[in-house]
Amino acid sequence: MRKVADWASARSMWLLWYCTGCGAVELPPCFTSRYDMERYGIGPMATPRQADIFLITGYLSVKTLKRVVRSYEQMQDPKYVLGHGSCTIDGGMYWDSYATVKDVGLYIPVDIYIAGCMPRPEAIFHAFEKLQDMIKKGEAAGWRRYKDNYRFYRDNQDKVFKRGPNWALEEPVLK
Amino acid sequence: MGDVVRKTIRPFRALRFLGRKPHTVRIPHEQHNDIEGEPLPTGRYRGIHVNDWDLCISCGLCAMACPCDAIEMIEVEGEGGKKRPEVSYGRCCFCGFCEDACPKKCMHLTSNHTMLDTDPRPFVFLPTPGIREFEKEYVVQTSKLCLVEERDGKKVVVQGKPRPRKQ
Amino acid sequence: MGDDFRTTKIIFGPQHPGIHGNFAFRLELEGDIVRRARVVPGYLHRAFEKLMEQRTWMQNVALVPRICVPDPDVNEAAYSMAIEEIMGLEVPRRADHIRTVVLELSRIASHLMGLGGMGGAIGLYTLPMWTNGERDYILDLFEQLTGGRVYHIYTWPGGVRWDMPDNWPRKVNKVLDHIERQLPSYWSLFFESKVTDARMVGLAPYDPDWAIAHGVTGPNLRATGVKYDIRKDDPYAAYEDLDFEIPTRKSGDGMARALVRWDEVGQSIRIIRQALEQMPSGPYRAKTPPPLAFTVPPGDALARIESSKGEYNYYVVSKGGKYPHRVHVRGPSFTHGIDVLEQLLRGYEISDTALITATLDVCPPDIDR
Amino acid sequence: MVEDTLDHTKGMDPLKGEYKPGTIKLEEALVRIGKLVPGAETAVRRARRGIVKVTPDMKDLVLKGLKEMGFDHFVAVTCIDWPEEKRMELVYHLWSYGTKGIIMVETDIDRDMPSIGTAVPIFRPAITYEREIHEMFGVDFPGNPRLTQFILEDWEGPPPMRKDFNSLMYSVERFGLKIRYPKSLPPHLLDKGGEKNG
Repeated sequence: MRKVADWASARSMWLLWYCTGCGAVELPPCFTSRYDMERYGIGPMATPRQADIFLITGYLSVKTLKRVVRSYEQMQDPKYVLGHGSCTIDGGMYWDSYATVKDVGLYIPVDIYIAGCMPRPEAIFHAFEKLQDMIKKGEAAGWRRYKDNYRFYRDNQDKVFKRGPNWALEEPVLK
Repeated sequence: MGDVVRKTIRPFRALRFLGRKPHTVRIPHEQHNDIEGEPLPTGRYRGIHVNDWDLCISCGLCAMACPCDAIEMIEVEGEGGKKRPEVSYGRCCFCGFCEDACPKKCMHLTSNHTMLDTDPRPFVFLPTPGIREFEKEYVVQTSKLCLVEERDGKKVVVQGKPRPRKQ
Repeated sequence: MGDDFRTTKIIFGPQHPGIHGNFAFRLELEGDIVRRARVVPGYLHRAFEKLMEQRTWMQNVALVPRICVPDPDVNEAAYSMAIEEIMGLEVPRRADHIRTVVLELSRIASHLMGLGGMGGAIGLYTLPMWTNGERDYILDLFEQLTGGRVYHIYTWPGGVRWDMPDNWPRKVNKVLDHIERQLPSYWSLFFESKVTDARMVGLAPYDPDWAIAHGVTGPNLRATGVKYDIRKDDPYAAYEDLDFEIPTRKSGDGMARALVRWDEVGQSIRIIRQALEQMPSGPYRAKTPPPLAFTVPPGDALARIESSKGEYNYYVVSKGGKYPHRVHVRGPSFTHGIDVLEQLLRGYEISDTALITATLDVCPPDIDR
Repeated sequence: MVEDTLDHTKGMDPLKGEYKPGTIKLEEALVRIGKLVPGAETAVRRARRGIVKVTPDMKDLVLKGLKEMGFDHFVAVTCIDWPEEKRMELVYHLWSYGTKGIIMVETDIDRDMPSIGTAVPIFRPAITYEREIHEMFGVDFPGNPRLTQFILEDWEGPPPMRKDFNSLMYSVERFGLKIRYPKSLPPHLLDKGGEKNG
């Protein structure tokens, strides 16, 4: 039963439409006619609650990381995270910036890292293929890792941003 | 009357697009070509690094030129005290300044463009000529990269061959 | 809910399909109508200006294109021009012509993406499918010339990094022919559509005086009829030698902004053809110190460039030595995306928010830097 | 709170006529500024680039004078930190569409108590630039109504663009950054204090 579900979910995945960094500029070519992501059964999805893949397109500033964690926690299981670009592995180009986090894997579990600045669409498609393989074999278990090691991820998150009791609704004051 | 006919016929003009070949690149079954049908990426593409250890003089200029602090010169066991550049793809921005700075032109950025893994560790590796094996398929298998690990204060190669066997 | 139970406060973005990039609004609505809009930038803040002070002059060339992702070449060119002015470097004519070609190709790519974004914002998803497909051919050209698809790292102080490959001008002409053939279908798809008329005519208009008082530049200013273009008025690269027109429109509304961009694509094609025809022979870069020993004498310079979104300014201050003292980047979106946008959104429906942002062609990474 | 100046509900006439740029020559504008503000240093840097150096209290007068002469496009205001000389330099860049020239108005303020009157009543676009400088350099602009949180969020350190803030060491402490090849970095950043920047 599990296998059938994995097989089905590997063939119909929704990608969360969140342009977190500069890598997002390679997404329009992927969505549109030249590369056509829908050949893989992958399409963009507006809301995190119905999305399966979270593509971290490049560096995350602390301010974005807060929203990324919030979106990630809203996504339904099973969910997969792709780290797109060098910045997700160890800071990339912005390694000495005070505003960006270095290793995204410390804050949310990343299933596949793609090297490149920025990775070509070919690399993104190879990652999708690999992800489909991993799902079919039941290896893409980042979301389970997040649940099992929640304390670890949560501690790292708390180190870089504040997370009040009502944090999902807290927003900067309008002025 | 003519207006009505024109308006009725107009939507059917879209049918002419049916006869056209779509310009979608069917990755991975199809090679990415430019407008004249030449394969991309070309030799100028800045992709995965290779470094010929027989030519490398361990000058460290590539590490000095790197804007991202991606290159570290490390002393590998069995190289007679010579230092070799170790590239971190967690930092690299593929600018190619290391290639420009290299006095022996042994550091080179190939047109291999795809490298992915589930683990961040293989992204820190020693560029070797072995990466040229993937020249035609453009995808680098991380399991064949040359990785080192520190054991008893010495950097030991734990995976991959630093030099290809001479024929 | 607001205090008076008539207004609703909503958070619009950063994760929202209507927003191009990582960018957010806080809107106060009365029914469907935006009463007050506040832009919340900073999601893409990477502290470029700080990082540039920590890297050498040449290392920064790899950093600057990241400032505006859809139109990266203007950053490299403006940064190089500022350094050349401080050092008193004479750029070879051939390098100037190659720069012009690269800048104009980048402008076409950015405009195609921008027009696609407008199409997406009004629900015409065919347009982004087509324009992004054509844009990809331009990215292929960049890849053959510069070795990178998106970040080219090609223009640098003293000229350009490599010479053109032999067959490259022929390929450029082929791509331009291809785009020119496609343009009529875009026209009938987008500008002849009734939906476009209904959504974009009369959308968020402004007059020239208001635009200048609020610092509007580029195509957004030309949409009000002010015939002003840095390429003509403060010329750089090879634009002085080339013959082109500045397209303007009168009405200053969303449609005018789209039409000015549309006309600019045609003009850019014309400029590239001329630049390739008149391409002088000779060296493609001036003699400069090697990258690791690159020093710039004390001084400051301001370089200005007309990008696809507006006016780019690089103010570079040098104290002498290997590192810049200060590099200030003035991007067009910093004005368009915050103060101007907040005021233009007032009185429009929430569904127009994404469209107004798209017609102004706001580029979030350039706001946050 | 600044009231928004454009109200679409009332309607605006976009076709109300041609914009008329000022046509004064750059050199003449500089001479006039020299007469208007005694003590102002003026110079022409190169074609289309002029410089005026004034004291902070004369800044408003110069900006107003230049605006009347047709320099009505406010390009930007740049803040430059000079820690050794204990000053901060503000450069206002003004462009005239008729003259086709840019004039940079430079003025120095004290680094320990950085404060200068706002330029918003004269040039509206200054509102965003001053907001950024307030956040990044800690300069106060009395009179600017929007000096609120802008780009940074939950920021507790010193204003980050100042020279004495060390971004590299901050990353090491906060994000666990590992420096790979210290030899390639600017040496002054590797000092623990990171006191001064070369």
